[in-house]
Amino acid sequence: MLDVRGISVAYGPLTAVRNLSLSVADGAIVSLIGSNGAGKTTTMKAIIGLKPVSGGEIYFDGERIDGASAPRRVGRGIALSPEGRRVFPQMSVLDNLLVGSYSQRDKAHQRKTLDQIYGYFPRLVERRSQMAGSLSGGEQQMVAIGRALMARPRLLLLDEPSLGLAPIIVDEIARIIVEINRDIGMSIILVEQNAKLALNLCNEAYVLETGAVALSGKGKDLLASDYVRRAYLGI
Amino acid sequence: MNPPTTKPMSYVGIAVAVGLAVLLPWFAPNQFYVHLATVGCINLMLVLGLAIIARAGQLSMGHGGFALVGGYVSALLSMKGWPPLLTLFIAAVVAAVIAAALGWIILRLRGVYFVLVAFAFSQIAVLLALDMSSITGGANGLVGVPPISIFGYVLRAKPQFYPFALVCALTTLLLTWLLYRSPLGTMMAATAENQRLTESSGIDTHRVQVIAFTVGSGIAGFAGALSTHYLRFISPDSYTFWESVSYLTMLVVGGRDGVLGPVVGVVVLTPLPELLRSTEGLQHIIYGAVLVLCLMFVPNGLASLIQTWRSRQRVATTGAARVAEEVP
Amino acid sequence: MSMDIILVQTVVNGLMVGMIYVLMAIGFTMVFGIMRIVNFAHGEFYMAGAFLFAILYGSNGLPFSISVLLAIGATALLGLLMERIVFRKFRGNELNGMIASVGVALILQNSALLMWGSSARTVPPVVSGVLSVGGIVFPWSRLVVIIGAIVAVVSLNLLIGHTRIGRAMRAVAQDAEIAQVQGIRVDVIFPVAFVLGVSLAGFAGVLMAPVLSVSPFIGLAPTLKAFVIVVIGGLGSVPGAVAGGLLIGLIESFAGTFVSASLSEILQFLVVIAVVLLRPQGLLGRKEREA
Amino acid sequence: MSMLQVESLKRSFGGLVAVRNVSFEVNEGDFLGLIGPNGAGKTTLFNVISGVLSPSAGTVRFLGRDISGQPANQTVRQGLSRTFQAATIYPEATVIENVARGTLASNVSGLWGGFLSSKWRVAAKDKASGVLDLFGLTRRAGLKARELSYGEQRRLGVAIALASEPRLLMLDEPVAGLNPEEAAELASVLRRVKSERGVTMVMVEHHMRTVMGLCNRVVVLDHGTLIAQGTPAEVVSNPVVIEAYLGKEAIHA
Amino acid sequence: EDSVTIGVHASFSGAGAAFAEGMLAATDFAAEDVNKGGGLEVGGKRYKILIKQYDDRYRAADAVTAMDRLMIQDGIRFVVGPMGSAAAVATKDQTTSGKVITMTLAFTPRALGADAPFAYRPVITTGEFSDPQVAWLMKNTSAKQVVSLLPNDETGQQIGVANFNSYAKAGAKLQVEYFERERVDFVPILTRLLTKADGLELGGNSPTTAGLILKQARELGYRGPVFVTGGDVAAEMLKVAGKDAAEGVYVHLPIDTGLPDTAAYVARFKAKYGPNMNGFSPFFYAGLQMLFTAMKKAGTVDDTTKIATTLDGLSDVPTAMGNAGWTGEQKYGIKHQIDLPFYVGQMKDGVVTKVATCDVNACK
Ligand SMILES: Nc1ncnc2c1ncn2[C@@H]1O[C@H](COP(=O)(O)OP(=O)(O)OP(=O)(O)O)[C@@H](O)[C@H]1O
Ligand SMILES: Nc1ncnc2c1ncn2[C@@H]1O[C@H](COP(=O)(O)OP(=O)(O)OP(=O)(O)O)[C@@H](O)[C@H]1O
Ligand SMILES: [Mg+2]
Ligand SMILES: [Mg+2]
Repeated sequence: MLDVRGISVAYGPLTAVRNLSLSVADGAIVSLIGSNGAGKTTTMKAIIGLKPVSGGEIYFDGERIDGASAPRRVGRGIALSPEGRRVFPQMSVLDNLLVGSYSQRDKAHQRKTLDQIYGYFPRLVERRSQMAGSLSGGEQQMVAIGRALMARPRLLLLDEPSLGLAPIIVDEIARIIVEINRDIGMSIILVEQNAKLALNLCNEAYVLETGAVALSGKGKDLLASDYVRRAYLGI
Repeated sequence: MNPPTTKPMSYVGIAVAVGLAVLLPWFAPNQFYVHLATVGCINLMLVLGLAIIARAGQLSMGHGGFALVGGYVSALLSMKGWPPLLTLFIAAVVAAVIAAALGWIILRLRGVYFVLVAFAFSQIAVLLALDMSSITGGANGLVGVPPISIFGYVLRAKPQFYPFALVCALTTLLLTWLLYRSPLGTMMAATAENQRLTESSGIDTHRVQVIAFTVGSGIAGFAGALSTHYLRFISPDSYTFWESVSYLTMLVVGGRDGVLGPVVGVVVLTPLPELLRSTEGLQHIIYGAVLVLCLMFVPNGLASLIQTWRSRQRVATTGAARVAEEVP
Repeated sequence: MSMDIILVQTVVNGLMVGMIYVLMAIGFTMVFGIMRIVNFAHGEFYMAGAFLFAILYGSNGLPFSISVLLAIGATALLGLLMERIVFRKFRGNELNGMIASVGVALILQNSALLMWGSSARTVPPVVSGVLSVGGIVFPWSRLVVIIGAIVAVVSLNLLIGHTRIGRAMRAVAQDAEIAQVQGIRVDVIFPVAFVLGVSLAGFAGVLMAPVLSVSPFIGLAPTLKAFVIVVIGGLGSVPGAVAGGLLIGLIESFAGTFVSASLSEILQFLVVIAVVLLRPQGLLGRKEREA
Repeated sequence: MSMLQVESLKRSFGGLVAVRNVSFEVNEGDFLGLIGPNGAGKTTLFNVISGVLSPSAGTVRFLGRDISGQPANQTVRQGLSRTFQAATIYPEATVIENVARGTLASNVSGLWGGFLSSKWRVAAKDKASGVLDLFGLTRRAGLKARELSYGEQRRLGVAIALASEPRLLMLDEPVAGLNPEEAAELASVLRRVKSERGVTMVMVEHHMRTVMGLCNRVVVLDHGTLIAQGTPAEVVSNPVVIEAYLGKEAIHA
Repeated sequence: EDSVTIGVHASFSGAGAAFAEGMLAATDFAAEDVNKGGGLEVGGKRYKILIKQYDDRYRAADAVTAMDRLMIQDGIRFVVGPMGSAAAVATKDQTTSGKVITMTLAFTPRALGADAPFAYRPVITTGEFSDPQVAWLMKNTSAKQVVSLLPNDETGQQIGVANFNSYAKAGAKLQVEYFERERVDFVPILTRLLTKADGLELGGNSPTTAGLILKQARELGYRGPVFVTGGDVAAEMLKVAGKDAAEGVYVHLPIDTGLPDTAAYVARFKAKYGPNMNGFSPFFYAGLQMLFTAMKKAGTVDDTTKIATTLDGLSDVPTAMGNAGWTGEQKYGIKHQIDLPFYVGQMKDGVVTKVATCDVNACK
């Protein structure tokens, strides 16, 4: 479904991602792990189109998309729940979610997805009309994920969804990720610091180090690898 | 912090610039240039005052109001017989005290709200000057403001006044530079960039901003008074909303980061209307276009061009080092 | 006139003037709210609308509705041009955008001066006469302005608060990058918002032209009023602009009637300072969460 | 000796009570963990203690002094610093400059101190490079802070707070966004800071491994109310805490 | 070829631009006349008249800069302007010490004086026309309690004081109310003022403003007499307020278009600059005619002292508006105020009829 071929991304003189390739099969969960500054977020931004690539190609459904604008890629079925939440602080929770369905004009569909999201995150129901900026960190994370889901994407990019969430919610999110993937067959790229969680959830995983893929394989295999255990699981 | 890196080259540059400014009366083709230079000195003080306020993260659209207050205070006192040399400083103090009082109340406001209140203050100052005609002469203003005299030497004509204005401007420039280098200057910059974090580093950001506002407005008061004694006239129209905007314009076009920006802004924009005068009718359109183009293509101010040019080499070397470092 | 008639008259008049201000302020607040540009050229679009209407309707005698549409259309086009050439470069850069808008104001005002001359023009009244209810006088010409303003305010509020494009505008206003990832075409939203905002100013100009006079210099005063109103009403808030506009209108009316005209202006500014101090987020603005 | 005493503290926003009648103490040398579900009021509690928000009711005492409602900057100068949940840095300044700014309050006396000398600058840089070293950011010292990755920005936030030489440091989710290895690394830095510099710490953290490894005492909030406190071991086996916060899988990676 | 340059120093941008345009047009016509005739013949040489304009943006500091440039940079010795009172006062020292002959529009009494031997005023101000007109009006109407609305700027304040005194002399009471310059809605003020007034004075307002006030006053039901003792408002006011509202209003007429030369000037202006002629324009034309006469008589275009002395001595110079001379010795201590007749008119059925002819002493 998604095929990233040898992309490089630079911030001015600094190359954050170099010659990186990865692919996501239909209905798969792919995890990206790596230390701070490894280039995970940058990769996500390159896929969604917030950051232009300086080399390489990106294919989605067999079509080349690295020249398309972000809104166009969203229209094709990619959505991002960004790192650091980035909710619209002065809009209500409901409006945040509705903005998420901007490219999804069908009202009935919209309602259905909304109910689904309220089902995943009951907390958001009671906060519906509160300004998103005054929510607690965890609540904002729920809004950010919900907002991405509202676009009913076929490929969901989750950048550190467990960041700042209570363990009980992290479990919840993990469950929801699996559920979404199973119910709708949505493909997911998951960037996580919580490597154990990420590797447990995914089919395929990539380990990024200083902007390049250092290791890749089945999640379960990596979980068992000595190197990963030492470097990313702290064991 | 970022201490302005002063290399021998810069010292030479500064010395040449100051030397040219000092010698201007001798090589200027006529006194019109001396007049323009004097106006430039006064503008520079006003813009530096504004730059100090901006350094702490606030924008004063009422800067003209403080110049107006300073101008009237100095004019009225000196017309009562006080020596102008003294009333200049009283004007600065009065403007500063008003700014401190106002600042204490309004600086809790952020951004545009602060801008609005400062703007409202300057409007009130103009309206009061208009309405209290028994004191201020109303809309007609005050005529016959005495000239400045230093130990009996009267600064009546342009060549006499210019050196004094230049000394005032250079002193302000030096003090501003010192301020920017000091811890207080660093606190101002920090406050501007992230007030909450600065507050959490133990710095009373409210006070830092009040001080910046007070000092900047005091300078405006002084400059307003200086200009009044130069023109020997002041009226409510002397410092309106448009003056406040034009100082801001000089600051933004010149650049906000150091003391160089205000200098460049003043040097470019003070004579610009004169250069355009021959285009009768089109001059304001061209002026507006120059403004827009400057902001479009040199958004950080013209001074940033000079800085970029100066540090190009430095950036190139560190840039290379950075890339090298990234390679695993 | 008896005291209570004067009182009613004062209130009514304050509301009339207030609505006139509201009309200016909502366009201004929209442009600020979405593009983060304090547009000091806003009044020049008001001037352009008024002038175009004066020329089309007043001088060339075109039918009223056609003149209105053409004048607003042309103002919108001018707005689009300015957005494409100038303002798009200054999105989100509050300070530079503000100064650039001063440059644009200079350009527009002096172009009008070159094209149309400096003297004031008048437009024949579209409607005349007064509606008099129990001794209270409502000039019809102003009622038209009020009705126009109300229509504009209500429809804009609906647009921003409850439509897809309105939500998109708000999203872009708060975080343009993230709005893009919602599929919103930011490069379309900005000009749409800008053109909408200045068209409102043009509309205000059209409405006011028959009531007042038209010259190249009529833009600044309403811009400053709009600025004041928008800030006391809460930036980016349309209901706030309405409240602020009515408040200023009432103060102006009451101070003018019972105190004196010159004091009225001072009083307005004092009230502004008081409002801003007591409710720094503006009358109807909302506070952001700290930390 | 008790360093921080929180007594019947309450804070509400409109109708919503975010912190309700909370009392606890922090002793000198403590490493106190503050946990609780999202929206429990932990950050609000931090804000009230550090002076960013004023309490609706109740008092906060620090080193015996009543500091409730006192402006944040004063509290910091008395020795209580905090970090923010979102990365809070000076994005346009260099990394070293960021940390140097953190030293200002403790480095110069008053606002006008050091006006004419430049000794303070050298001292500030020295101190800042020491702190950067501790946090493994020396390599990044010359970069603009906005060029750092998110995790590095988080670390930088802690470094800035530490630069003000606090006696009590309050950390809001310091390891969020770090991978387990880095979290462990930061934990060891914090441990060292605590032992070498004698800094008492309070930490909000959802990363239970870090909490278990660092804290000697844990306080649990839920819906603004204190529902449990004790040693980490006691707290994680408390059924109320498991129910409200940890979930069935009691210890997380 | 030899030439003399006339500087036009006025506010070409901002709300005063209409005045500036009128001044420029007058200079343009005066120069055109001379140049068409082969130039100004002075001392056996022929001089072409050139024009250079300077914008003071209605700001005193800019006025000083522009005047400096005009005098020092461009070496000009003859100026039409400065326009505003602030500009005139602020540049007084400069022009006096530079011996530059100025023809100002400023209404302030301080624009003229023995300390400014080179400053002339070719327009008639409130100081001249207020007394005789008000005396005549009070004699011919029954108004006793008159209210006046004026903009709160230098012109407004000036006129307010002058009018107040004139009405007092004529035995009536004038209440002056100042409003901020940008105001366009006068209903609140009028509501308060008109309850106890039996006369409304609008002199000193721009034509449009006077029209707006008149319209709003009539809308409020005011039917009493209305006086406009200044400016050239008749045509514009009629347009803004409408025929009905304007009926019976007394207006000041600076010029009498019944005079053939005056009518010719108006027609000439219309042909080149459009229909909206500023009423002061022909006065500057007259002032320049006098200046050129003085140059010829003095036989120099350089010695401004000599030209000024000659100019002072001129009387009964034929101009477009009748024979002109200088007056103002009593009021200003110097005879530098132009002396020309002016008129009172009344609106009747949408046209203005001349009802009195005045000079500085009385109206008939
Ligand atoms: N806006 C920017 N400007 C300059 N450099 C940047 C910018 N954003 C990121 N970088 C650099 O790019 C590299 C990769 O950053 P990125 O944010 O992709 O890392 P990450 O793997 O997501 O890290 P983290 O886990 O901390 O979020 C880092 O070295 C960072 O310093
Ligand atoms: N300024 C505010 N206005 C309105 N409600 C607020 C405000 N600040 C916080 N709240 C509410 O108070 C509650 C507590 O928020 P707080 O940020 O303290 O939670 P937290 O415990 O830090 O959560 P997290 O672990 O997710 O960061 C939340 O429900 C939040 O929505
Ligand atoms: Mg990241
Ligand atoms: Mg929190």
